[in-house]
Order: sequence, then C-alpha cells, then structure tokens
Amino acid sequence: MLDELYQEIILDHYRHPRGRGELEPPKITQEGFNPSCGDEVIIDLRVEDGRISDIRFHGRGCSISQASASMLVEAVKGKTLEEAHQLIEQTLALVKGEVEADYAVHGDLVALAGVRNFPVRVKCATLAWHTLEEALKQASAEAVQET
Amino acid sequence: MLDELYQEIILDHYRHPRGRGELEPPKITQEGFNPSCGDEVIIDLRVEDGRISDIRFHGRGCSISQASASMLVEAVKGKTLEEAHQLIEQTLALVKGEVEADYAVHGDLVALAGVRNFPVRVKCATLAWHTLEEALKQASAEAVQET
Amino acid sequence: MMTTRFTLDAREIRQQFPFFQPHPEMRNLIYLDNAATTQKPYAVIEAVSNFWAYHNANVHRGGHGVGAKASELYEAARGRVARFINARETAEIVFTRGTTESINLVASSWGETFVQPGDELIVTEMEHHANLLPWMRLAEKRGARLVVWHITDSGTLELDQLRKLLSERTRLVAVSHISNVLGVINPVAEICRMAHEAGALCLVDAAQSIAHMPVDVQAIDCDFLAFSGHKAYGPTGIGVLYAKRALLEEMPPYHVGGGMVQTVRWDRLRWAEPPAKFEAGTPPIGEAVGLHAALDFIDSIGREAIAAYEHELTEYALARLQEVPGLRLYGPREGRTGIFAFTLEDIHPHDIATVLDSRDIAVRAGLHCAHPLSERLGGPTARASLAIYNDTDHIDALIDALHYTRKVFGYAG
Amino acid sequence: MMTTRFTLDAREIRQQFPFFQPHPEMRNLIYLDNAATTQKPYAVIEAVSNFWAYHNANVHRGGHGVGAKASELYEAARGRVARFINARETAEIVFTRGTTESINLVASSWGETFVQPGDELIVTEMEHHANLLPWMRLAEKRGARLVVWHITDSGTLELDQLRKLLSERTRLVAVSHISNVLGVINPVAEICRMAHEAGALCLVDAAQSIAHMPVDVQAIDCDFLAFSGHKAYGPTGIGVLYAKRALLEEMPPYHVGGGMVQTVRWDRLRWAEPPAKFEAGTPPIGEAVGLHAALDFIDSIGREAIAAYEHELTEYALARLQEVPGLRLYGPREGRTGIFAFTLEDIHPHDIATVLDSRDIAVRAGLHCAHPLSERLGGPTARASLAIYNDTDHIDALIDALHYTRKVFGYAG
Ligand SMILES: Cc1ncc(COP(=O)(O)O)c(C=O)c1O
Ligand SMILES: Cc1ncc(COP(=O)(O)O)c(C=O)c1O
Repeated sequence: MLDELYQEIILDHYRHPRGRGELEPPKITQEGFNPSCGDEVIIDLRVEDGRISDIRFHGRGCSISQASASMLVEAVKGKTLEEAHQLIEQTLALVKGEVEADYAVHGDLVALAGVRNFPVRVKCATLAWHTLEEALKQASAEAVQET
Repeated sequence: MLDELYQEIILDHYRHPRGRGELEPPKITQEGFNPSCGDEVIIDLRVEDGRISDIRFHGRGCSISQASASMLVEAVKGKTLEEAHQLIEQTLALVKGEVEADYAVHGDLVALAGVRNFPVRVKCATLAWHTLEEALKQASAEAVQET
Repeated sequence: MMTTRFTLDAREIRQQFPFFQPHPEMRNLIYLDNAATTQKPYAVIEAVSNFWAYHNANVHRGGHGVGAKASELYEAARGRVARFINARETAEIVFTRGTTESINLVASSWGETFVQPGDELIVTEMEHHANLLPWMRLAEKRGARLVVWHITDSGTLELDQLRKLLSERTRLVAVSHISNVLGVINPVAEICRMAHEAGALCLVDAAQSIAHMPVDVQAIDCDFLAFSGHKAYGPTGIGVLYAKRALLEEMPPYHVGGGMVQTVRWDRLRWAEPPAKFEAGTPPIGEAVGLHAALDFIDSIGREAIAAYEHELTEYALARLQEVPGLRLYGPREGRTGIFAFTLEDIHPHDIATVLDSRDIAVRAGLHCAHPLSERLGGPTARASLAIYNDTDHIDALIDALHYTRKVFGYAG
Repeated sequence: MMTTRFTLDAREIRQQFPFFQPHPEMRNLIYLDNAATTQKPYAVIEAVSNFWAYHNANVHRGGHGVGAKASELYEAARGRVARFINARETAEIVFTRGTTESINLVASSWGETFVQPGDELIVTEMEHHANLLPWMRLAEKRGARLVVWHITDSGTLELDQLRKLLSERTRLVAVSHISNVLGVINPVAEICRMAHEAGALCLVDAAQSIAHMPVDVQAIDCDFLAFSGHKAYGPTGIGVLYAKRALLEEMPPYHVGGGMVQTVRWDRLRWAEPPAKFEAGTPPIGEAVGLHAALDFIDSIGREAIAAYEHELTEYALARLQEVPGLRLYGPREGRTGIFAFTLEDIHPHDIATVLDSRDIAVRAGLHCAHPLSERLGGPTARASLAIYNDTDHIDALIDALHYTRKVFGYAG
C-alpha cells in the first residue's frame, strides 16, 4: 500500500518539481492552503486565447501536495479552460477513488491514486487541483469583464 | 417512608403556622431563597440582652419549608444567640441524618428527620435554619458595632 | 378499552432502554420527566462506548488512520443532523454543548456584531431562560430594547399581537417551538414569515420539539434553530446550532482556539470557514457519535409516528387529568404536546412531586427555568412530560397517585 | 537490557484499555498521539454507560430521587476534581467543554470586565492557540497590548526575560504548564509568584500536564487553571476551569440561561453563586461521571508513579531518537516530558506520519495548533507523545519505522 503512494514518480516530482517558480505579471495568482497541516500551493497562470499559455507553482508542503502541483503544471499547460476543468474533475474523481485508475486516461497522474488508502492525505493530493479551480474562476471572471 | 415525612405534625405546622408575619422595626430581616424550586423564607427577629426576644417568618413554598420555618420560630423564641446556634447545628445534623432522631433531644423537630429519605427535600427542610444562621450573623455584626 | 386505538407499542420500545429493564438495585420508575431529559436507548449507549473503545482519536488534524476515522464519524454525525432537520448543507450545522450554548453563541457572535442601540428584540413570555437571558443581556449590553410578546390567558401566542410588536427596529424574534411548561406548539413558520416581512431574523428554540415531531428548517424558514442531544435520546454534552450559511459567513467566531483558524501570525489571523469557525478546540466527538445514533433511533420509529402516538397519549392524559378534583392544568387544550404543568388544590408542587416519587413516578416541580412565565401562572407547578416509551399505564398510575396525594394532604377522595 | 529498571508494567496497564485488545476488525495500533487525546480505560467507558443506563436524569432541579442521584454524581465529580488538583473548595471548580472553553470563559468574563485600555497581557511564544487567540482577541477588543514572552533557542522560558516584560500595566500572564510541542515543563509556580509580585494574575494551561504529573493549584498558586478530560483518559465534552473563589465571585456570568440564576424578573436578575453561576443549561453530566472515573484511574496508578515511569521512558526515547541519522528533535534535553516534536532530513512531517501509519504507529504531523511556535521552529514537525500505556517496545518500533522512512525517501541507511 505504501509503495503505491510513494512511487518513483511521486518522489521524482517532489525532488525535481516541474514548473516551480513564479510568473511575471500580468498573471492570475491563487493561493491554496490546508490549515490542518500547513500545506501551501500558490499557482500563477496566464490565459491567452482561452488557453493556459503559461503556469507555475510555488509553496511548501509534503511530497504529495508538491508532487501533485508539479504534475498539475505539467498536465494543464497549453490546455483550454474547458479541458483544464475536465482534467480537474477527472483527477479529483481519481484521487477520491470514484473512478478506476487507468494509465490510458490519466497518464502519469495515476500515481496520485495511491492516496486512496491514506484518507488523511487526500487533502494533500487535491490541494493544487482545488487551487487551480479557484484560479480558473478568476480567469473566467476577468474574461467576462473584458467583454 | 412517606408517612414519616408527611406526619401530622408537619402538616399541622403547614396549615397552622406559628409566628407567621412580620415584625415592626427595629428588627433584623433575613431572606432565604432556594432557586431550584422557588421556596422562600423571610425571618424577622429582634435581639435584646443577647436573647431572641421576638421572631416571625413569612414567605411561600412547600409544606416542608414552611412547616420547618414555623417549628423554628416556635423553638428559638426566647433563646440566647448561643443556644440558637446550637439548635441550628443540632437540627441540620438531624435533617442530614448525621445524628439519630431522639424526641428527648429534638422535641417536635424530630418530625423533620422524615426528609432523610427524600434527598431532594433536604434543602426545603434546612432553608429556614440557614436563613436564621445568616440573620444571627447580622445580629452579631450589629452587636459588635454597638460596642 | 381505549388501548386498542394506540398506534405504537410503548412496551416494545421500552425494551430498547436499559433504564426500563428490571435491575436488582434499581427502582422501576415510571419516568415522566422527559422535558428535562430523556432516557437513552442501548443503541446510543453502545455507539458511544464503541467509539471510545475502538475509534477514539482527535479529529481534523493530520497524522494517522484512526484520526481520519474519528473525523469521518464526527462529520458523518454532522451530516446526519443536517438531513434530520433538512438543512441545505452540512456547513449550516454547528455542534455546541446544548441549546443554551447555541443561543448564547448567537447572542454573542451575531448579536454583539449586528444589534445596534435602539434596536428591538422580541421574546415571548413563555421562553425558557435559555432563550430569554441571552437576549436580556444582549439588550443591556447593546442598548437595545427587549420587547415581550405576552401570552393569552389560555397559554398561547397570538399572531395579531406579534404584528403590533414588529417594527422596522425589530432585529430578532426569539421563540420556542414548544413551550417546556405549557406544552403548546407555536406557529413558528408563520412567526418566521412575519419576522422576515418586518426585516427581522427569527430564532427557534427546538429543545422540546426535536424528538417529538418533524422539524424542517427549510419549511419553517428560521434563521437560527437550537436543540440539545440529551432531550432527544442522546447524550449530554452535545447540542446543535443551525444557522443559514450566509449568517455563519458574516458572524465573527465565538470561542477562539485550535481548529478554527487558517493562519495565526502575531499580526494577522485568518478564520476557518463555517462550521469549523465556530468549533474551537476539541469538539464533543463521542457525543456527536451518540447523537447520530439517537437520531437514527428516532427515525427508526419515524417522527410522524412518534407525533401521532404522543398525540393519542396526550389526549388520553388530558381526559384522565380532568378526573382529579382540584387539579388545574395550564396551557391550551388543543395544539399541544404531552407536557402537563399543573397544580393540585393548595398542595405545593414539591409536595406533589415527593408523593409521586414515593410511588415511583418521576415528575418535576418548580419554576422550570421559566420564571417570568411561572410568575404569570401564579407560581411553581408540577410537570409531567411524555416520551415515546410512555403509555396509558403510566398515565393511569399518575392519576391514581394524584388521588393518593390528595388523601395524604387531607382532601376528601 | 534496560527494561529491568522500569518501574511500571505498561502491558498490564494496556489490559485496562479496549483500544489495545486484539479485535477482528481493528488494526493493532501503537498509539503515540497522546498529546492530542488519550485512549479510554474500561473503567471510564463503563462508568459513563452505567450512568446512561441507570442513573440518567437532569441535575439540580427538584422533583424525584433519580434526579437527586444524578445531581449527587455530578457534584461528586466536582469534588473529585477539587481533590485531584487540591483546590481549597469545590466551588472553585467550573465544568466546561474543555481547555479551550475554559480559557475563552476567562478571557470573556474576567478579561472583558477587568482589562482596560493600555493594560498588558503576557503570553509565551510556545502557547497552543487555545491559550493565545483568546488573549489576542481580548487585547484587540479592550485596546490592551499583547506582550510575547519569547523562548530561548533550546525551547525554554527564561525567568529573567519575564522579569523584563512584567510591569505595573501587566494584568495577566498566560502560560502552559507543559508545551504540547516542545514537551518542556515550565516553572509555573515561579511564574505565578513573579506575576503576583507585579500585581498581575496568572493562568496556567494544564492540558498537557494534568495526566502526567502532580498538579496542585495551591502549590502553584495560580489564579486560573484549565484542562480537558479527553487528554486525561476521560471523555470529550468535559473540561475544567479552576479559579480562585474571590475571582469567581467578582466575575460576571459567561453563558446565561437555566440553572445560573436565582431570580428572573423582567426588570431584575440575580445570579446564582459560583460555580453554578458559570454553568448555564444542562451541564455535561455523563461526561463529568466519566471524568470522575478517569481521575480515579490515574490515582489508582499514582501521579508520582506515572511521572517517574514516563520520565524513564522519555530518557529511553531521547537516547534512541539520537540514533536516527538526520533526525532533529525540538525542545530541551532536560526538564521535559514525553512529547517529541522532530523533523527527519528534508522529509516532510506528513510523509513521516504516513509512513509510520503504514507501520501501525500513530503520530501527528503539522503545526500542532501552535502556529507562532511552529513558525519559530521553521515549519511543521512530526510529533510522538507518550502516555502511561506506552513502553520501550513502542519506542523501538518507532525508531525502526523512522529508519524505514529514510529508506523510502531514498536516504542511505
Ligand atoms: C497545551 C494545550 N492547550 C490547550 C489545548 C486545547 O485543548 P482542547 O482541544 O481539549 O480544548 C491543547 C490540546 O489540543 C493543548 O495541548
Ligand atoms: C424550551 C427549552 N429551551 C432550552 C432548554 C435548555 O436546554 P439545555 O439545558 O440542554 O441547554 C430547555 C431545557 O431545559 C428547554 O426546555
């Protein structure tokens, strides 16, 4: 069970996070925080032509929360807002065990399914994804204002 | 058990209280109150030459609290403060079951021993006596001031 | 016999309560003090014991599986309460110690923030101190005015009267769903509607209704609702405050401490979201589990069925109480539940209770934590109150014992 | 082996706890999260069940024998607490939900009455939020100043530092007896003496000490002392506020409602005497009975004996923790109890806790409701904390699992 959680892929993302850093303005910034453990994920992103043209994260926390953020950045870069929404839903369902883990569907993200056996860690795995959700709300609100 | 509590003597004092009323000033007045049930006993008394020269009670409440006050008035009238103190102690001990009920010692007050089997009623039986205790404290304080 | 029309078998229900089983060292009591607290079914006692034995851990803080399980059980209890009273979301359920704390929380957090000098708070004359003193104190603290909605001589509230009391200065109407003395069921949905029309909020004290009839916060449309676990077959130490989400959002925290903050810096605090915002410190975890089991117990019988049966029993009791010479019953004849406050000749209520106790019947006597109402009624009363495990035998025993009480005090049979 | 010098047989003590008995559906856990909450002995669980089954009734209100018995049990619990902490009288014991509520009560009732603008409140940097946020909020409400007594780098408090902070404007010093993170035992008697010399009061948060060493309020001479039942082998839903009688006399009530008033007229209120004055509504009756049993359990082992054994175990653990490469332990080496906050290499504390959990060892990870302290320590920590049922086998398993954790995260053995 533990091996499922701390797979090579999680530890690799934790040790060598992809897209860690901040963006220069203009950007959308969203902070995510888990008060019970102090995990923190801040997502910076930029939307151009309805696509996430650039995205970075920073913050601090456990391997699960940070690896999850790293995988997220890798997965959503270049995606349309609609695609990103779908990916969030898919991943939350995966993490919560509502769907089977399937490499064909989820790619590397299947690694996150390992938290299912550790209920206290589900919040760590979902933090980045909930934060992205909020960031996308900001993006939609800005898009509405511009039109 | 119930017969022990609601003896002739209790019901008689309840129906025909001795010394119910108020005194004219100068007097010492002490109010006693049992918040959980609303029993109320107010004692008026006058001390002359170290003796309780006159005493009355009024108030409202259950048969036990009022009969107890009536018996108290009858028992302490004319007693010295010291004797009254002793009587209070004796009666509280009797009511709480710390001493045997003995007609030779307690006289009519033995009737109060019936509450022992009804713990919720002990407070009713002791209310007047605690109130007298407070009244006597006032009396002593006044006596000190006068000297 | 009348017994045939009764829709529930209370004897069978008593089988579910250890309190009513023969016990070598205990008296077998006819328990008619249910408005003070109800007895507890095995299911509740065992749920609590089981929690202590196998699932005990602190909640909401990261670490280990047993803690996650405890959190899950605690939150499941919250969900159960939300479904029980038909709240829109579980975040509207705040766990407290009981009705008293729930109402104090509202008076302190909402009241001291939103009630301004000159504002008015309407309370009814029949309120329990728990739904009275917090408003008296709030009025004093904030320079607001307490407006008393008096009862009619038959012990009911008249909506016309409320109409006259409501004004644009009214901030709140505080009313009990069922009076703990008069047994009357108040038209709380109507009261809430009128309060809202006047721009005021409405708090419903459901301490006496929660276990005896369906309570639906959306149907009532109250802004706040409070009740205690221990009057609903659950343990002490737990109660509920329901409040509409928007109110919980704008209200400041009540207790402050662990679990209700997101960040604490020396110069900056960020509160958690409701309901956590209002639950500082270790909550009553085992008690929440017990309350969950209690609500399951109630629904296993069904609240409609409970209300129907208790109504039948109430009718039976009302008829039989009339047989006792010199008995004066308070509260209305109709629209009421099985809470019977009464006096008997000039026999003091405590003396009545003691005589009944000597006959193994438990009733309560006194002012019932409702001094202004008791004052209005003329003083203390004796009170018998029903629950789902009572039956006509209990009423019959009560009536016999009341006749006996008269005899002890020298009244002719 | 070292085992020979241990003065207690923890295996025998575990026999008294259902949580540690083999159970078909439960994992057999090594429970090292005792600073969060302790497990409950059979004696406590049964005392509570027994109360619900046979003695359940509401307290303090006239009526029947079973109510009198419940009141007697409730007041006996109060007396037991008074003896346990050596209070002068039972009236100095107020029952609350827990430490958090006890301290909130003081901050609200005493604080909002007696703290004036410009006054100072001293809190230590190591306080749990429960003994921090109430004072931050009070300071803000009353225009008082919060003065932080910082810790040394080794995690202790220096009295010289306090001397500098105390002034004639100081109203209160709030300090924990034992830190829930550092495990350090603070010199509370000395701190109270110094506070008193400066004309200030002293509140001691005994949440972490009450079950682990003798606590004597007269010897400490604190003005207020707070603790929770659930950290002392008792149920949730109950805690204690000890306060000197004279303070309780002059403090206004906290919650208002039933049971804490003598008379209620529309124009006049008269409060009851302490402790009733501070216990509005139905109190946690079953929980008080459980706390009573918990204190009996503790004294059946003896607090001196508990302190001695836990000290031995602490020494053993300190020695063994040093064997783990990359482990950093917080708090002092001496003058401490069995609460071990640590980090391990750059492995995040939550990951440590999860690996330990997979090995059936329960520890906690995070900020431990002490954010300012955690900030000072550099972030979250993992925390293992001992109770009377732990033994060297548990420590050994912990050490093994920490080595394993390093391996999982790719550190060389
Ligand atoms: C030192 C200290 N103070 C206060 C508390 C709060 O106790 P409770 O959550 O029982 O109110 C705790 C426990 O979490 C603690 O360790
Ligand atoms: C109508 C009503 N409100 C409030 C309360 C107070 O409930 P608790 O004592 O559980 O806080 C009671 C019970 O005593 C009650 O009957």
